[in-house]
Amino acid sequence: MLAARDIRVRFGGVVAVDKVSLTVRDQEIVGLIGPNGSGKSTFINALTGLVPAEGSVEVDGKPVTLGRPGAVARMGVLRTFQTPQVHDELTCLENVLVGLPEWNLRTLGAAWLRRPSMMRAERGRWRGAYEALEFTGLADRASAQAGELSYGERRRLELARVYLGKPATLLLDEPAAGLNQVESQNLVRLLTEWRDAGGPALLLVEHKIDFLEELCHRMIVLELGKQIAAGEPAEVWADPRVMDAYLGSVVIDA
Amino acid sequence: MLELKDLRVAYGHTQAVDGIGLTVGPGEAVALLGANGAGKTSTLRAISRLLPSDGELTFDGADVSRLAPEELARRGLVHVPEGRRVFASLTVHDNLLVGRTAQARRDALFSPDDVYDLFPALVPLRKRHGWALSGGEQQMVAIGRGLLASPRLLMLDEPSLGLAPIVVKAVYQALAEIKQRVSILLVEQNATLALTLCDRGYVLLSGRVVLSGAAAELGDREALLDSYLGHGGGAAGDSDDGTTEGDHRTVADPDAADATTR
Amino acid sequence: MDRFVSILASGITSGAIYALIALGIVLLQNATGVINFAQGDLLTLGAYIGSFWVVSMGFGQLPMYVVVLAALFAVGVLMERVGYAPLRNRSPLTIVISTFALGLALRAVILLWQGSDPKNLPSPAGENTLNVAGAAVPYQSLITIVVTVIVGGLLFLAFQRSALGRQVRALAADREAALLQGVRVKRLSPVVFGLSAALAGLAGVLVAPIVSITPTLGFGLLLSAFAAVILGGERLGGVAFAAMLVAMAQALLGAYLSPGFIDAYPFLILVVVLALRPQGLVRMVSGVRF
Amino acid sequence: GCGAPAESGEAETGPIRIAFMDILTGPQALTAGDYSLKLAVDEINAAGGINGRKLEYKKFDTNITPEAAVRATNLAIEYKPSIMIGYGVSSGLRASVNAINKAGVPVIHGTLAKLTSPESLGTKLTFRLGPTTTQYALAANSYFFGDLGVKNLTIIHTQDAAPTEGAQAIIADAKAKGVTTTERAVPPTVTDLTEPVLAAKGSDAIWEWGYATTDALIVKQTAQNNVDLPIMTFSVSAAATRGLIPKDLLTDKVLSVSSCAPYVLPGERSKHFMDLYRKTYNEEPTDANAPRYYDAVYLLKAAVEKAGSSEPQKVATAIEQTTLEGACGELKADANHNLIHDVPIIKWPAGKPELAKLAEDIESDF
Amino acid sequence: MSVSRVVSEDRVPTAGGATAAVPPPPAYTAHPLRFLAILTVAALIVPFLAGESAYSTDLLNTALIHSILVLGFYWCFSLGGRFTFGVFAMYATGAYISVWAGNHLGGFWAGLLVAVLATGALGCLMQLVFARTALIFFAIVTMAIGGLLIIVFREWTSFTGGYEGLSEIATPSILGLPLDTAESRYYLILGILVLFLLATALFLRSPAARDLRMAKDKGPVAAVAGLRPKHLQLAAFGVGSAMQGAAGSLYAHNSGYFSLEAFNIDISLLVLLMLLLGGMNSMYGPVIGAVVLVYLPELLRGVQDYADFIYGVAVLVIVVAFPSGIAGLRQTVERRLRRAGSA
Ligand SMILES: Nc1ncnc2c1ncn2[C@@H]1O[C@H](COP(=O)(O)OP(=O)(O)OP(=O)(O)O)[C@@H](O)[C@H]1O
Ligand SMILES: Nc1ncnc2c1ncn2[C@@H]1O[C@H](COP(=O)(O)OP(=O)(O)OP(=O)(O)O)[C@@H](O)[C@H]1O
Ligand SMILES: CC(C)C[C@H](N)C(=O)O
Ligand SMILES: [Mg+2]
Ligand SMILES: [Mg+2]
Repeated sequence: MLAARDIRVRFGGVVAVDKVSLTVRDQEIVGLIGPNGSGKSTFINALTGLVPAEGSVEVDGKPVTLGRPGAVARMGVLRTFQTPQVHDELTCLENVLVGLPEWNLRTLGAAWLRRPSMMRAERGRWRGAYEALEFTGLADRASAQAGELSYGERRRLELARVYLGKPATLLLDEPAAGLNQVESQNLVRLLTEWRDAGGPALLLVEHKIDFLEELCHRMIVLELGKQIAAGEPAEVWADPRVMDAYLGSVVIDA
Repeated sequence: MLELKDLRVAYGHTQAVDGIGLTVGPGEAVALLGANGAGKTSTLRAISRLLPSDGELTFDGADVSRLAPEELARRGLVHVPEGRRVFASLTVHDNLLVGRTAQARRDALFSPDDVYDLFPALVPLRKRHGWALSGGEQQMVAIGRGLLASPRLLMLDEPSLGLAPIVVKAVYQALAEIKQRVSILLVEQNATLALTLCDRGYVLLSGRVVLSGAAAELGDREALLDSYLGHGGGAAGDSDDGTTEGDHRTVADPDAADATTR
Repeated sequence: MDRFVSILASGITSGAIYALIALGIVLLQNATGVINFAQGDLLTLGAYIGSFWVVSMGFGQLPMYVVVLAALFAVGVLMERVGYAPLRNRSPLTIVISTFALGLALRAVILLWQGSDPKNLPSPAGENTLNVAGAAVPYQSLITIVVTVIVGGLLFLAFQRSALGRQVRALAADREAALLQGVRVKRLSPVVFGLSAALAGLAGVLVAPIVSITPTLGFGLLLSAFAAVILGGERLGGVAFAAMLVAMAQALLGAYLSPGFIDAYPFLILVVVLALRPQGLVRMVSGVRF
Repeated sequence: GCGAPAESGEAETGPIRIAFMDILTGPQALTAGDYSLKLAVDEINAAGGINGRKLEYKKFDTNITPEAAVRATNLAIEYKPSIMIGYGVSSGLRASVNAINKAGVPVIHGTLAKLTSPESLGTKLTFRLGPTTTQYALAANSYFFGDLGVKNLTIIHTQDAAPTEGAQAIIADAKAKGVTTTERAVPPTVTDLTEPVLAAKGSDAIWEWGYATTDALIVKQTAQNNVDLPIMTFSVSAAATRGLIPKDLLTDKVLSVSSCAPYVLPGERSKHFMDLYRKTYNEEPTDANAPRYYDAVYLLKAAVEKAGSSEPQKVATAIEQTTLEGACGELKADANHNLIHDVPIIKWPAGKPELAKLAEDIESDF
Repeated sequence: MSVSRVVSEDRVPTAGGATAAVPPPPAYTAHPLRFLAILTVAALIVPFLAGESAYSTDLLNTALIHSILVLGFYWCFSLGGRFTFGVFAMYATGAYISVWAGNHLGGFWAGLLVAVLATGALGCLMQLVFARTALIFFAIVTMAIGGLLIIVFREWTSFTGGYEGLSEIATPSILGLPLDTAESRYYLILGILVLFLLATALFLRSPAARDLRMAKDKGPVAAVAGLRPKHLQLAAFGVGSAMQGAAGSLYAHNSGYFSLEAFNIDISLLVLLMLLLGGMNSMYGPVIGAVVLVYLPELLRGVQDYADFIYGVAVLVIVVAFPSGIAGLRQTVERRLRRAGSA
């Protein structure tokens, strides 16, 4: 369970996130939405320590130090980025392997002094990473350099990386951006199946309404850094403030 | 206005674009659709001369396949690239003004104020640096910058990416408006949305056009989906895109495919 | 009192020189994202050309400035063609290394051309001094300070306020995106290299009458200029100010602490500032957001 | 490795080889040394060589690092020279001494520090053609304290080896003579001497020991700050001939102490050298090394003639017993293998060098 | 896990460890150890071919010492992603500390060990203090630290001997056997170089190397994935600095005398040049670069006036045309040919 209370992020005079509180329980899928620039990504950055922030965060009841990248990661909270972040010169397999949270036998000392056990552990990891690639449908690109992937493929590579990390909570920043309808649908299915198989609780930042609708149990809406609405998807969509600020008075009709 | 014949782009041994032919007429809006990795971005980049390519490339009746990207832009073929590519060290306003460089000697179609009207969210951000912007804000700047170039043909690579629905709507309304004066070549994942704007469309699969035609025809969901999956257009079914293969049936479920259309 | 004024004056003069070098570095840095390690050697070249023109050829002082500026502009353009244009798509570090190599080659060329014997360049104002509060301030110092202020101001206007400046900055931020906006990189980037080199040349002919010209003259001044670049946060105004700060600190510490460590003070300033503020004194533009 | 002494036989009939060791590249490179060595070699060869054998020489770049000097020395030894002439940097010579000893080749060098005395080096093979730091200090001081009556002296020197050692010698001597001193050490790359110049305001004279560049700087900055004192420099001659000091700033208050100043010395050989150099190269010899290496070749000639052999060891012994009237004055090895004992002090009235004093019989403690 | 695969079943590696379908990461497909063995054997024979003169032995030893120095730089820069101009100062620090410890703590080996530990610690300290300093700023600050260290060494003459230098330096020995000839020291230096290369090869074939690449190029991303990028970079910089210190130590004990003049920023330039020329993406790049650039000036002695110019131009050409140096020549040429073929 991830519980964030009164998170506040300031950049000079700009208050990008203003006392936002939010809880993601195990197995739960929570949507975080809001107009552009309302502070969604900044909120995730604050949780994961990439920007300095005030407030408190607890993972499974244990407090987390803010402002330290990786602090929550070691407590089982992983994330993806709104612009996919992969290492262009590593192969896809290697990119995934980097996401493994297991520390044992991955140090300089192990490389020099404990070769046999290290190699044994490595082989096991390759398998795991390959499975993660299969999970997101990139297995046949396993030995391709990540720099060769298209935008959407990079997204899936990132997803494979966090998949291997077996997070307890996963923060996804616009996971469906750059995917077409079919691919979004696949992602929906992928995420539900994963969750049902004991996968992570999810915090979803997304602008694709149907995508959210299918997945989310609850939603929280930000505007200008402040929470303006929260609740079941149906309630939230019906909220006039959400209509005004986010959806526009008329929903896009194709 | 723009005409490609047998365009080919290769990255080493991979043929990302494998003989595409395509036209965009004056005042026409054309959609370029396809799954991840189909070659859409590669096609646009090849047109802009950012990638070396084979094939014929004519703009305004002139062969432009040897032109430098910046000269092509100055002739009015303006490309709003994938990934926004906002100038990080420039303010929002300066970003927009740089857009004017490509206007060259053409009459201005847009002023910065027009852009601020289109994206009111940018108004308070005028002085903010590009690197501080949120994803969607960057997208607005990128589109605005492209408009300020007074394009004659505007190429947009996934303009709705990361934009809130209300902004997507605004963008598409604006595009519909300028369509009369500016030709548009649009890459968009949201096919339904794209086809409301566009007159015609092409669907790519593994670097080839597998389906093309008027928007209304393409709007036929079944054909579109089939072509996405590599079953419709007669192209080899071995898409290097693994996501789709085992899932044909689920996806073809009409309800599930009822994407953003609420 | 007059001791203090004298030291102040020498500090301001060094500050002006550092500022000119630093401005050249920042100009290029803003345009290419790269710090030019050859800037010091360009300065040296400017000084040698000036000396050659005035001392060896016996031509006039005023045309000398024109000749040096023009020559250095040309060298800058050449540098762009050989050391930058072919590398535009590569990592900034690769380009930094190439500027280093260019500097090395430049120093070698200077050695081949002028040998290792020190050279001189007389001041157009001779050795005359102006009495300021009891201290004698050489006219050459005054010239240096005035020229720096004017050039710095012009540069600021051209760079921060004009379309050209905007295009240059866009080019540095994202070359490909700039191309797509019609920025003519093939014309613009040589011009910026030329301007930056010309600034170095100007610094060279201004500092040369104060000291002697040796093949390592500019390289020796480079670190102080770097200190200014880092402290000033890569903005024109900030950098000019920081250059003054570094020079004054150097002069005052040298005068009141120990002249034996005059060469250590810029190092110390750099190390201390970066240890406390890794981004420099003025926060510079950071490229990454997630 | 056995770079062994030249085997006799062939070695006694072929050309006599000189290895010329100097900084030949980089910003510290020196050129006039090579020029004047060549003058002597050509002159001797034109006159029939030494005992009918031609002289031959080859240049080896010692650069400034000890490492490079060792490498140059190793290579030079493979050339099988009868003598090595050169070495500009004390530590370079010091680093090479093992190789030199092993090969048994005598060396005539121009370094001035204690580090390169035969005792410190642990060799009998090296000869110093030029004053030591002590000799420079004592000679100049004798002019300051004796001729000018200086009671209060400011010493400005660069922080590297020889200038620091020299400054210490100056201060020690001043103390012994009851002269008060102020000392300022500055980096060799210094570009501003305002503070040291102002610090000198109360004294009777300035002793500046550095390089041509610092010499020029001190002369210019004293003038700018209206500090009108006699200034003794280490190599103003170089700064002056290169035009680093504006002509009107050169007066009889600008002084220099030199290892070898044929342009002011009265001797026959000095005049001959200057004429020959000017005629051949159409310029002034700009560094003090120049005449020294000219003399060094003639010293070799005298030694080979005395020993009747070009075998290195015999040459070394012969140099110890040779006296030569050279362009630099009289050369004669003392117990410390120092060859020079008279040090010229030069002044520059109206920009022309003039002998202010020839400090005679200055002995060094090493 | 019961999640149904998106990819058809036959591509899934079957249970029971049949990993055939899993491609190993590229690091594990190379054979660096075999190559290293060949190289070592070759190096053992070289002195016999080179002939026995003080000159050629000195060159061989210098080439090896520089290889170690450049290998240290490779660890800091190529592996750790931290560009340092302070190599010359680390080299000096290693030399001075090693001489001191050798004289006071028991001979050459004590000197080497203390030098390695001390420079390693110094490197870690630098990397710690300036961890958040951007790439090029870090380069500049290391230049400044190097300058400061040299000034300290200049002033602290009781420790360093300043410009007069140090000549009381312990002679290396192995099992009580003094290595008092340059020829015998060749094998000592070679041994240490091979040891370091082995350590590098083992590291490169380990998950730590992969993590480090991510850490240096995408630090924040690595961090939020749970890695500790700063730790890894610290380790790499420490190891690199220690190797530079070892090179300094070997230089000191091999030369028997040295002074402050031996250390200036030109060494950092030379080291950079060596790495670029050799190839900065291969652990053999440092060795190749060092060997070539120790011998090249000797070949160029005839045209030495042009040497610096040739260097400058050479670097430019390498940077422009052969970004992966001599070690990467094959890949570069292959890529060129491919591009030519497809264009
Ligand atoms: N470093 C910064 N300095 C100043 N303002 C910043 C900084 N980082 C973010 N901001 C501002 O904070 C606001 C919130 O940004 P954030 O990226 O969190 O938005 P978002 O909700 O993720 O939007 P989007 O949906 O467009 O991605 C934006 O207006 C942005 O411009
Ligand atoms: N630099 C590259 N090197 C090698 N292959 C590449 C490179 N860039 C793209 N590709 C490959 O070329 C194909 C087409 O890529 P492209 O970016 O054009 O796809 P796209 O249609 O824009 O996909 P998306 O919707 O995900 O953005 C993909 O299979 C991709 O993996
Ligand atoms: C090589 C230098 C130390 C020589 C010095 N300039 C002299 O007059 O002797
Ligand atoms: Mg966002
Ligand atoms: Mg794309």
